[in-house]
Amino acid sequence: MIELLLIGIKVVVVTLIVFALPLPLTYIERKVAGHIQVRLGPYRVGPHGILQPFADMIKLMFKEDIVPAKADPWLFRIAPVIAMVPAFAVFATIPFGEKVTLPIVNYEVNLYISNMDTGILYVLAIAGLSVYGIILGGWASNSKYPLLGGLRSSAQMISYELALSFACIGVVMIVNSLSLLDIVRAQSGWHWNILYQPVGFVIFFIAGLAEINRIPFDLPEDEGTLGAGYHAEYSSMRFAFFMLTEYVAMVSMSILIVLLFLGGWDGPVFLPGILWFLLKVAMLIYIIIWTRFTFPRYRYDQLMSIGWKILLPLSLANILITGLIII
Amino acid sequence: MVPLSWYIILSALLFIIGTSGVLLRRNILIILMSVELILNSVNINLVAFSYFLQDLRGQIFSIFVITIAAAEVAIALGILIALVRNKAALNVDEIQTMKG
Amino acid sequence: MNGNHHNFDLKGLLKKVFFLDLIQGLFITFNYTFSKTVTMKYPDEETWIPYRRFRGLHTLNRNKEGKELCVGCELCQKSCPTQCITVVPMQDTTGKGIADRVAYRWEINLLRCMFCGLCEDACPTEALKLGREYELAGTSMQRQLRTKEELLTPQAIPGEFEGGVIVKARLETDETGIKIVPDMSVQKRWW
Amino acid sequence: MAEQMFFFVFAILAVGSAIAVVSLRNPVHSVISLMVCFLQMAALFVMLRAPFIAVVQVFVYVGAVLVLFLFVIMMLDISKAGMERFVSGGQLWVIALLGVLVIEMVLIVSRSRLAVITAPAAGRLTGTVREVGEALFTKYILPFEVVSLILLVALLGAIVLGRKELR
Repeated sequence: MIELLLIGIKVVVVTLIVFALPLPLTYIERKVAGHIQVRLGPYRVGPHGILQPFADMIKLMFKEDIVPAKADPWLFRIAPVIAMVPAFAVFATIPFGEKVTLPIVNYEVNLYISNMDTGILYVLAIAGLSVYGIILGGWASNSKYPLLGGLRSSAQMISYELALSFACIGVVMIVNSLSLLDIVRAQSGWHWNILYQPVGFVIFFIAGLAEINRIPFDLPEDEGTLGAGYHAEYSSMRFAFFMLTEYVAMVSMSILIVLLFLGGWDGPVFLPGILWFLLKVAMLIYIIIWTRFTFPRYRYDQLMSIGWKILLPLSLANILITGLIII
Repeated sequence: MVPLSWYIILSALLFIIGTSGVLLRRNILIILMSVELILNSVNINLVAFSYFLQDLRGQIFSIFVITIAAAEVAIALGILIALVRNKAALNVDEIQTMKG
Repeated sequence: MNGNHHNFDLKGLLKKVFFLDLIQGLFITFNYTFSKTVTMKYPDEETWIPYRRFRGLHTLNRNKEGKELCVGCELCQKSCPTQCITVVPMQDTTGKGIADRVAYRWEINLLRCMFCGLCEDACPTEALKLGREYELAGTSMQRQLRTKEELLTPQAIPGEFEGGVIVKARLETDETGIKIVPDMSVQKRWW
Repeated sequence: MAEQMFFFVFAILAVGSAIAVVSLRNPVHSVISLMVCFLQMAALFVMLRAPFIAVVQVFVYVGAVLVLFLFVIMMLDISKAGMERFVSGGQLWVIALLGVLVIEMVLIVSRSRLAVITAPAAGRLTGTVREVGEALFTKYILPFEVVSLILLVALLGAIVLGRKELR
C-alpha cells in the first residue's frame, strides 16, 4: 500500500516540477538569447526581469481563446493537450538517480517512477507521439501556414526518429539492456557511452534537435517562411500548452542524452549523484539554447537530405561497426 | 482474472467492426484503416493465446504481423498517392479502369 | 588513396566531419554571451540626450531681454503640411507698429504633427525651434494640444548643450503621464 | 478484480473507438479514433504480459503508420471525400451478415473449451525483450530475415511509387 502511495507522490512531484520547469527555462532562454545578441534580454519585471515568465503566464492566461471560424473545433481544442500528454508521459520511466534514504523518516526511495524492461523503447515511442499534437493543431486550424507546418512536422518526425532510434541501438548493444537504469549503471566509473559511441552521440544529438523542433531544425514553426507554423492560429492557454510541450521536450531530450551517453548520475564523489545529473542536464539545455542562437535554420530539402542521406546511413554503419567490435 | 474467452470476443468484435468498415465504406483511406484494425484484432488473439498457453510463438507472430502491416501501409499509401495524382478519386467505386 | 588525381581536400573533409566551422561559430556566440551589452536601460535607469539637430517637441524662444520672438506672422501655420499649427496674431498694445505684432494664440496639435521641421525653416525670427523633448506620451487627448504658454517655458535640456550622450535618469509617473527626469551629471557616450 | 476492471475500460474504449473509425465521415477523425484504439490495444498487451509487443505497437502503429496516414490525408483534398454517404440501402445485407457473424463468434467462443482456460498462475513466459529477442534470432531467424526482405522490397516499392513520373 505504501508503495502505491509512494508512486502516487512521485508522479505528482515529477508532474509539478515538469509543469513548472518552462517558467525558468523561458527566462533563461531569453536571457541567453539577449546576451548572445549583445542585448540584456528581459529586464523590467522584477530585478533583472526575473518575474518576466510570471508576467507572461498571467498574460497568456487572460488572453482571449480564439477558435477560427472554419477550424475543426473539436480537434483544434484538443490538439494542444494531445501534444502535452506524451511530453509528460515520458517521465514515467526516466530515472533521476539511485536509491536515496529520506533524511527524517529514514525510508529508502527509488528516484524513478518505474523501471521498465523496455525503458528506452518506451521513451522513444512515447516521445514520437507528441508529433500528433503538432500535426493535428496544424490541420485543424484550417489555414495554410499551420497546415504546412504540420505537414513538415510529420515528415520530419518520421525521417529523424529512425536515425534517433538507430543511434540508441549502439548503446543498447554495448549495455545489453533496454532499461534506462541498467544503461546508466553500466556507465558508472567513467565508462561513459560517449567514449565508446561518439558517432552515435553526434547522431543522437542532431536527430534529437530535429525531434524536439529546435533550431537548426525548427521547420514546423519557421517564423521566416511560415509565420509561426503549426501554432499560428493559437492564442492564450492553448498556445501556452504548445510552448510548454516544447520546453518539456527539450528537458526530456537533454535527460535522455545524459542517461544514454553522459553517464547519468556518474561523477566524482564530492557531489551527490543527483546533482551531477542535474548539472549535466542543465549544461545540455544550455548547449541546445546556445545552438539555437548560433545557427541558421536549414532549408526543408536540406533537412530531408541530411536525415535520409547522412544520418541514417551513418547510424546504420555505426550499428554495424559496434556489432563487429563486440563480436 | 480475465479469462481467455473475453480477449477472443474482444478481438472478434474488433475484427467484425474492421470488416464492416471494409465492406461498407467506399473511401480508400477508411478501408485501409479498417484493414489495419483487422490485423490488430488478430494480434490481440495471438498475444492472448501466447500468454494463456505460455508459448512465445504468438508474440513472435504478432511482431511479424506488425511488420508486414507497416510495409503494407507504406505500399498502399504510395499507390494511393500515385492514384490520386492521376485520377483525383478517393472513392473505390470510381476507380474502375485498369489502365492507370 | 587517389588524392592526387581528384585534388582531394583532406582538410575540408576533416572540417566537415568534426563540425569545425560549426564549433567556431559556437565559440563566437559564446564570446558574445559574456561581452558587454549595448542595451540602454531606458527608461528606468538611463536616457538618451539627443543631438541638437534632433526634432522633438516645439519650443518658442525669447530674446535676451525675455521678450517673445514670435511676431505672429502665421508662416509656420502656412508651411505646416499637416495643418496642426494654429496661430492667431494680435497687435501689440504698446503701439510700436507692425514689428510688434505678437501671437495671441499659438497652438500645436501634437497628435497630427509629424515633426518635419518645416515650421522651423519657415520662421523668419527664429522664434520657433524643434526641441529635444521626445517623451510625449500622455493619458489624454487634451494633453496633446500644447499652447503658447507651455511651449515658452524652457525645456529641461539647455539649448546650448551638445547632446548625443546617455545620462542617468529616473522614471516618474504622475497624472499627466510619464516623465523621465535626466540627471546630467553622469554622462557617457553610447558607443 | 482490478484486472477485470481495467480490461473492461480498455475493451470498451477500443470497441468504441473502432466503431468511430469506421463510422466517422472525416478521415482525420478516423485516424484519431484509430490512434485511441491502438493505444488501448497496447494497454491490453501490457495486461497480457507482452510489454515488448505493446511498445512496438505504439512505436510502429501509432508513431509511424498513423503519422503516415495523417501525412497522406493532409496532402489530399478530403473535402469531397467528407461528403460520402456511406451506408446505402443496398448494403443492408452486409450489416445483416455481420450481425450473424457476431452472434456466431460469440456462441462459438462461449461454447468451446476456451471459455474455461484461465491465466496460468506462474508462467515460465515473462515476455521480456531478452526472451523475445532470443527466440527471434535463433529459432525464428528465417522468418525474420524473410520479413526484413519484405520490408526492404516495400521500401523500394514505396520510393518507386512516390517518385514523379519520368518522361
